[in-house]
Amino acid sequence: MKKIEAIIREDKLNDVKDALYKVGIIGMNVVEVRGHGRDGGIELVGRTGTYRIDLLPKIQINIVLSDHNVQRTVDTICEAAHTGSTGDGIIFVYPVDDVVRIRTGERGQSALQYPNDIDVRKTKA
Amino acid sequence: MKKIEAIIREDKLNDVKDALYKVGIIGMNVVEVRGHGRDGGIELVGRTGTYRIDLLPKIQINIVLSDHNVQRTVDTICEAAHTGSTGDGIIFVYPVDDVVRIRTGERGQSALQYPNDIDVRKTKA
Amino acid sequence: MKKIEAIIREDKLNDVKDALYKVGIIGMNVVEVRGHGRDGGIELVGRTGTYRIDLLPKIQINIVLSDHNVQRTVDTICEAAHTGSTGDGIIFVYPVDDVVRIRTGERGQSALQYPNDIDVRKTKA
Amino acid sequence: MQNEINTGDTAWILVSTALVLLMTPALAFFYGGMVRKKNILSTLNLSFVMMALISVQWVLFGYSIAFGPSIGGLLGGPSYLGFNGVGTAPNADYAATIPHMAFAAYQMMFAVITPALISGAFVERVRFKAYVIFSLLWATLVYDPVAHWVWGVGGILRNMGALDFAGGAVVHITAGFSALAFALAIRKRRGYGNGGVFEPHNIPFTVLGAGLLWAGWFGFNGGSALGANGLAVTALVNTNSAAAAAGLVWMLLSWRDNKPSVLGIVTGAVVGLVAITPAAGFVTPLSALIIGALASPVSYYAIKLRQKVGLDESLDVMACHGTGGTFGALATGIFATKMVNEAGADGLLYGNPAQFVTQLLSVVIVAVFSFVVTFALAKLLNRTIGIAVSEREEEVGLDISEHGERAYA
Amino acid sequence: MQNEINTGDTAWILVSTALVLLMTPALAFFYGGMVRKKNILSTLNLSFVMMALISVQWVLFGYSIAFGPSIGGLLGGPSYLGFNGVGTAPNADYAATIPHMAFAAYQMMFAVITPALISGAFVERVRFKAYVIFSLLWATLVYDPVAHWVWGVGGILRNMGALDFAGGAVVHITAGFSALAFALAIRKRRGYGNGGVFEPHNIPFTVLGAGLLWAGWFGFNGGSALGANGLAVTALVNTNSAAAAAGLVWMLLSWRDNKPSVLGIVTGAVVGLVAITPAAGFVTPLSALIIGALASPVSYYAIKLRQKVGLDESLDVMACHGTGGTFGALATGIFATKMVNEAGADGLLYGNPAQFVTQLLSVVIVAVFSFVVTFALAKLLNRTIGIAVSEREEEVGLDISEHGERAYA
Amino acid sequence: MQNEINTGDTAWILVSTALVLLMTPALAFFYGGMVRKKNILSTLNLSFVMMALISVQWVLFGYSIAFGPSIGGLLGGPSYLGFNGVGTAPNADYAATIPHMAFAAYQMMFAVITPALISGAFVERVRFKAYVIFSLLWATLVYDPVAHWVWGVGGILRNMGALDFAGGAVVHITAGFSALAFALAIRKRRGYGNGGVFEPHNIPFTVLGAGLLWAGWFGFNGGSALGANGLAVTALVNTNSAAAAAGLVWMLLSWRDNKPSVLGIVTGAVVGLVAITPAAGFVTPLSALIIGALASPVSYYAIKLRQKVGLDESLDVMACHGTGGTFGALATGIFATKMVNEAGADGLLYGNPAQFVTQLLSVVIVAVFSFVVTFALAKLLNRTIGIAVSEREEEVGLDISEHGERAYA
Ligand SMILES: Nc1ncnc2c1ncn2[C@@H]1O[C@H](COP(=O)(O)OP(=O)(O)O)[C@@H](O)[C@H]1O
Ligand SMILES: Nc1ncnc2c1ncn2[C@@H]1O[C@H](COP(=O)(O)OP(=O)(O)O)[C@@H](O)[C@H]1O
Ligand SMILES: Nc1ncnc2c1ncn2[C@@H]1O[C@H](COP(=O)(O)OP(=O)(O)O)[C@@H](O)[C@H]1O
Repeated sequence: MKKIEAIIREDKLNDVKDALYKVGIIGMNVVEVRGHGRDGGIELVGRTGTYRIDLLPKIQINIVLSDHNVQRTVDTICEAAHTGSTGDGIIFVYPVDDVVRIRTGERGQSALQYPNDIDVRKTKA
Repeated sequence: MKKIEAIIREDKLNDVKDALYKVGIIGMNVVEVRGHGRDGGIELVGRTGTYRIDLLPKIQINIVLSDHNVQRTVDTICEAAHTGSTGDGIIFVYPVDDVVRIRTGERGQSALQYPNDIDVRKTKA
Repeated sequence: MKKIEAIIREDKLNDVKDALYKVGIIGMNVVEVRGHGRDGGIELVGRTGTYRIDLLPKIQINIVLSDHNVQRTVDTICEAAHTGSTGDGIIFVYPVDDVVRIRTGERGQSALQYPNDIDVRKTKA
Repeated sequence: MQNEINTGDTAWILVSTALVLLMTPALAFFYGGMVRKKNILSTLNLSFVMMALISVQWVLFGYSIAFGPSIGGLLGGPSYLGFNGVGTAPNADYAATIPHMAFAAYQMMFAVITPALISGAFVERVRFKAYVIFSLLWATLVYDPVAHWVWGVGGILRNMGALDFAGGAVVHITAGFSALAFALAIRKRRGYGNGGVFEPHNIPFTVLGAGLLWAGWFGFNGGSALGANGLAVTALVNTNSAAAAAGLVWMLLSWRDNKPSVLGIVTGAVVGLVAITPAAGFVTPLSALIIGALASPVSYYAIKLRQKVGLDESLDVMACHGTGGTFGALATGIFATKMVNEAGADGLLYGNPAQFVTQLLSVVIVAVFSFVVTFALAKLLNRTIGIAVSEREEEVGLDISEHGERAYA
Repeated sequence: MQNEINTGDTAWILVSTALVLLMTPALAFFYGGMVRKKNILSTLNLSFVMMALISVQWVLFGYSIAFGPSIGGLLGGPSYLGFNGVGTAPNADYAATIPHMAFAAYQMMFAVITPALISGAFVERVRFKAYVIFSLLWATLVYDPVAHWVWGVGGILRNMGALDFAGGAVVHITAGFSALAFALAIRKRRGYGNGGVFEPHNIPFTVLGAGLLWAGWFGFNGGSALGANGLAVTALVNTNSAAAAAGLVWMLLSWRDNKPSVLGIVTGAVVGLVAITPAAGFVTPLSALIIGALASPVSYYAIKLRQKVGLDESLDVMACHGTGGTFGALATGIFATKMVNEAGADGLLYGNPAQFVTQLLSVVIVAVFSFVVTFALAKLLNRTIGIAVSEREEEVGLDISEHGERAYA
Repeated sequence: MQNEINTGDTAWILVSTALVLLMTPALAFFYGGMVRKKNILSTLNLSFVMMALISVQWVLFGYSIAFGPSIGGLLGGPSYLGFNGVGTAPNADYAATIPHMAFAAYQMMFAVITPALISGAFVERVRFKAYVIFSLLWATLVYDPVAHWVWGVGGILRNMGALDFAGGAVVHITAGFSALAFALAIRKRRGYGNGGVFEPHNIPFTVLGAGLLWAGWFGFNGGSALGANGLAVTALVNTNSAAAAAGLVWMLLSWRDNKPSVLGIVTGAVVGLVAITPAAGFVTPLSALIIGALASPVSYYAIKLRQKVGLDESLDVMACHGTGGTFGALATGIFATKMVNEAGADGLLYGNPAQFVTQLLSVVIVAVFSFVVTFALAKLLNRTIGIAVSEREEEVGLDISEHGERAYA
């Protein structure tokens, strides 16, 4: 199992979420972060003149999923989150040792399955 | 060493925190996230009628700990955070390579110990 | 590649950020968390008397970087974030499997490079 | 001599002027709480900037268009340009016991808030520059003339006998129908009616706005008596009663459909305030309770209809002010009684159905005029400079894209 | 003829009505800042909805119970049901220079805010439906009768000679002791006194509320002179002086114990405003400074005591309003002087200890009555529909569980 | 008899007192929105606590210093200590138609807000204890004497013929130059001019504050007519006009440099209000528009200059109040005309250049005096108890380090 951490633009959240639902990625959580990368920050207007903010608001989406879903998910995010200008964000993939679903006590792979998600569909097929 | 990431209901934070203190888990940090899983979101009332929010507020608790504490900690969280209805949350376990305590410069295992925590008690015993 | 997660005091963010820029660490993101460790919380004043808050606001800085930058980065953070009193925070290091830059599609190491960062400078040298 | 200044009347009009002024920032927060975080400054400003823009317009020429000596009942003449001739002696045509300039100042605050009301129709996507030009033109071409028709000595609707105590037509019907027209001319917000979630970002701000609006409305309606007299008191009590009844009924409506919504209660109160505006000085407190109680379902279902139709008239200015104002103007034709105000008229219930017809006619005239002019203005501006920001700018939020600012750090 | 309307007096009472109205949303924010984020809308609404509910009750029958022609000094008769007979001519019994309806409207705002004050006792867990029913009954069974006793012509406490300038007993003692009674009848918040942390979620809101309350109180106390006269001015100055002194002293108390708390300073100011309420028109400014300065420690230690006892009277309505109002009522019996107000009486310090006894007696009567009726009502409602939400609903927060809304997005 | 109380005048002054009082919490939010989250309570309190501290000072001795019978034109004598002799009969020297105590109360609110204005100079680092002592001394040594010079019968600047309708010199010039002096005496905020980012944490609060300030200013300037008369109306209209024009011009300035800033628009409005303060009762509405329009660039470039110089006068009290007040005082010498106010004088434009010189002289005297005394006080306090918190305390934020509180949870 892997964890995907995608740092995207704030206003791309809905697009990415919808795109993920479409390919069957349902479980996720979202955090508001402020980030800095090649993007140099923004100028804001004050009473007179401007000042620079170098940590910009971003959205971080965390998704834990099976290894074989990683590629498709990364591609989906990349596509939905892409604008082509600086500040589009970055995706990280980490190893995961274990998963436990609190309500059911399910562990590992099966804890990650949802009625309509990729894995379940595959199993049915 | 492992990292536990538990996504729980907002209002279970106090219960989980207390339960963890009781079994000697003291170091942790907490983030407000918004998540989506099997839980389908909630309807909120507007001026007239309702609208649906599909990312619900959740609390994510992060704990880094020694391998042999993982099981007990996961169990403790599961128990304290359980209500049985959809939206109870999920726990992830990740590998950790290293830990450094900023104040003391301690590294690895020993950086994770607190006066009354499980490991210290064990060592004393 | 590794991920560094540094939990520091809120008011040390600027110092740490500046110190990191100086050694060429540019990509990062920052989350507001509330943590508990050896630090026992603070007393706040109410209408009369005080009450205790045991989860204190902290800043978590996330940085993904190449293996050979980990040591220097950890040292830099430790130095900039250190005050010597309880609550200074802690640094965790995790393994990372992959990185994808959304704008460019770059993967792995190269996705982590910035015009003036350590790796680039090294390459030039 | 009757034309001496009465200090008590003057004190009350000065205070009412301050109360009505305060309604514009109050509206800013009422609206601001309902938009998303990224557009809060933009939304606040759409109201706030009217205090600057229309105040200047009013002093320079707006007042003269509205209240200058009538030219054929359609427009005021240029006598009062630059507040020239608007002195501290009373103008007996309008208010015999207070300085003329007090009347002019009090009326100014109505001119200021009306275009601000319209802004609810197009928040979160309007181009600021277009809004500034639009509201200046709108004040001049719609508000000032309509004020003249309804309130100006010699004004056509006044001559017709239409009753409008404090601006049901002049303020709320013009604003509501203009909002509708503008919403039809401007594109929807991205994702509207298409999965987008437009969650209010700070409902406490809306509650704050509603609380201040309620208090300010005592000046809006009570001050329209133009003196500290029995009529002012009646208007104030009616105002409060209608707001209260409407708030309660909206609570019950939302409760029946779901849960008693706080946003609903405060919205209901505002709708009650709107509906009683034309009637406040003509009806009894019990009639005011009824008017308030009935205004809520009217607006409630108007919102539902608007949503069903899929029109992004974002903060329901038409449903709350247009419909509420229309309902109130008609209700005036039903509940008005000379027992409350001799200078008024009797309505349907008091044996005078003709008044109802007069009210209906005046409503239609004002509504159609406002709608048509606004629609034309909006279309024209859209062709020339564009009335909506780009989708990309909308995504980023108007605070940053239009004003270069971030509300919260 | 003496019964003509005076425009200056009328203007001031109209304004005071607006100022006191504004105190209810102000209170909403004063309280709302002190609860947790998940209960902010619920808390705001507990105040706001009173503007709707009690306004209607007052017009329909509340005013008549309170100020109708006395039936045995206990209740007002039904003469004024539906504001019938409440016209624009003065009612010389109460205020000879303003329209009767202005007096009725002004008094309405006191009736509105008083149950809102009580809501501080049970925020974050009260069932909204029970609160609506409770406050309607409470206004009818407690507030209206007590107002009659103290202020109604022929009222038993008025006849006794008890002084209550602007509602120390009618508003603050009833609210405070009712809050105590209700808090004893309702369960605590989860975790209260048991590790739970109830951190105020937005202290700036509380400061905003306090600022608006301070200004509104000028209408509350100043308006109680029922005219724009020397007495009104005295009341206003006393009000300001007591608030100032109490704010300063609370600051020093919290400083001595710890640090100068901002929440403490604003709380102190409100306590000073409460304490001066019964005395405002009877004492000198220097006495007002003393009353304010002493009120703070009284309430300060009352809160500490309440906390020690472990009673979850959540926002300390008893300690601030009950204790503050009681202290003020007694202080009136000490500091009152006919030099300030001939219609008043001399107090202990001016050679008339009997007044102190009268004050004490009236306080006891009002406190016991309020406590008993409220306790009975709360218990009754708890048996029937339940006055607290379930623990699960409390966990989720009342905004979502009771109103289906989220305050901030 | 001319010295009878006029109820209309009294009503207006009572209301104006409430409006000016409300300006202090309004200022708290205007400032509070511009600081960082960790200092919001501290900043709010720097204003709020003045309502407590200076109110007490004023009653005890401040009023007497300012308005007691003049001692050589420099100070008022002790006749009014403890509001002794400040009764409900008019004091014809100051206001012949309202109770003397109403005048004293109204003036009190000016004394309260002025030191609060200064606090913008040193927010986010001032030691609270030092601030309390400073403001008490400042009120006594700077505000009270200057008020006497300008407004006291026999005061030296009044005798000189200097015009200051509502406090351009007494309030804004003293505050502005004192802010400058204090900023020179206190250390900068950590990181100021050195990479630190001082982003306003809640601009909506600033907009709220500005809205309330605008309304309150109607009492500030309109009330300074000391009656509900034509002069009050003129002052109110001028106030509104200047604010509007200044807001618009600031918008255009920021637009030209960048984008139309919301923070800029509201700042501009406040600057317009400041600039019209000394002139409000002496000029025509068209002159008021011009004064407002010119005040904006003056303050706008004053801020730019201040930033360039690198002085951490954090919220630009000098640029907004000092410069704005000075500009307004001089503009009074240019635009004043007896046609508006016979008790006034003609200015430069109306053929009387001498008035301009008088204004200039009075500005210089007040500015220099305020600057020197404040600088000395600040330096003295810095030597003894220290006027800034430690860098570590500043890092943590003043809410926690000075008050032990956290604003938001
Ligand atoms: N090395 C890194 N570690 C952690 N987060 C990073 C790193 N590099 C970039 N980010 C995050 O990704 C966001 C976008 O990065 P940026 O370099 O601006 O993207 P782009 O490639 O589009 O210019 C940053 O704001 C930051 O939150
Ligand atoms: N695959 C996942 N990756 C990341 N977070 C997840 C994932 N699945 C669930 N979550 C988080 O866990 C929360 C609870 O999940 P949910 O499916 O609603 O629980 P339940 O099993 O009780 O229905 C979600 O709101 C989300 O924050
Ligand atoms: N085991 C842990 N897992 C996760 N976070 C931790 C852990 N221990 C400490 N932290 C985080 O680090 C912060 C500082 O830890 P603390 O023990 O107070 O530092 P110090 O060593 O300076 O006393 C805590 O507030 C918490 O956010």
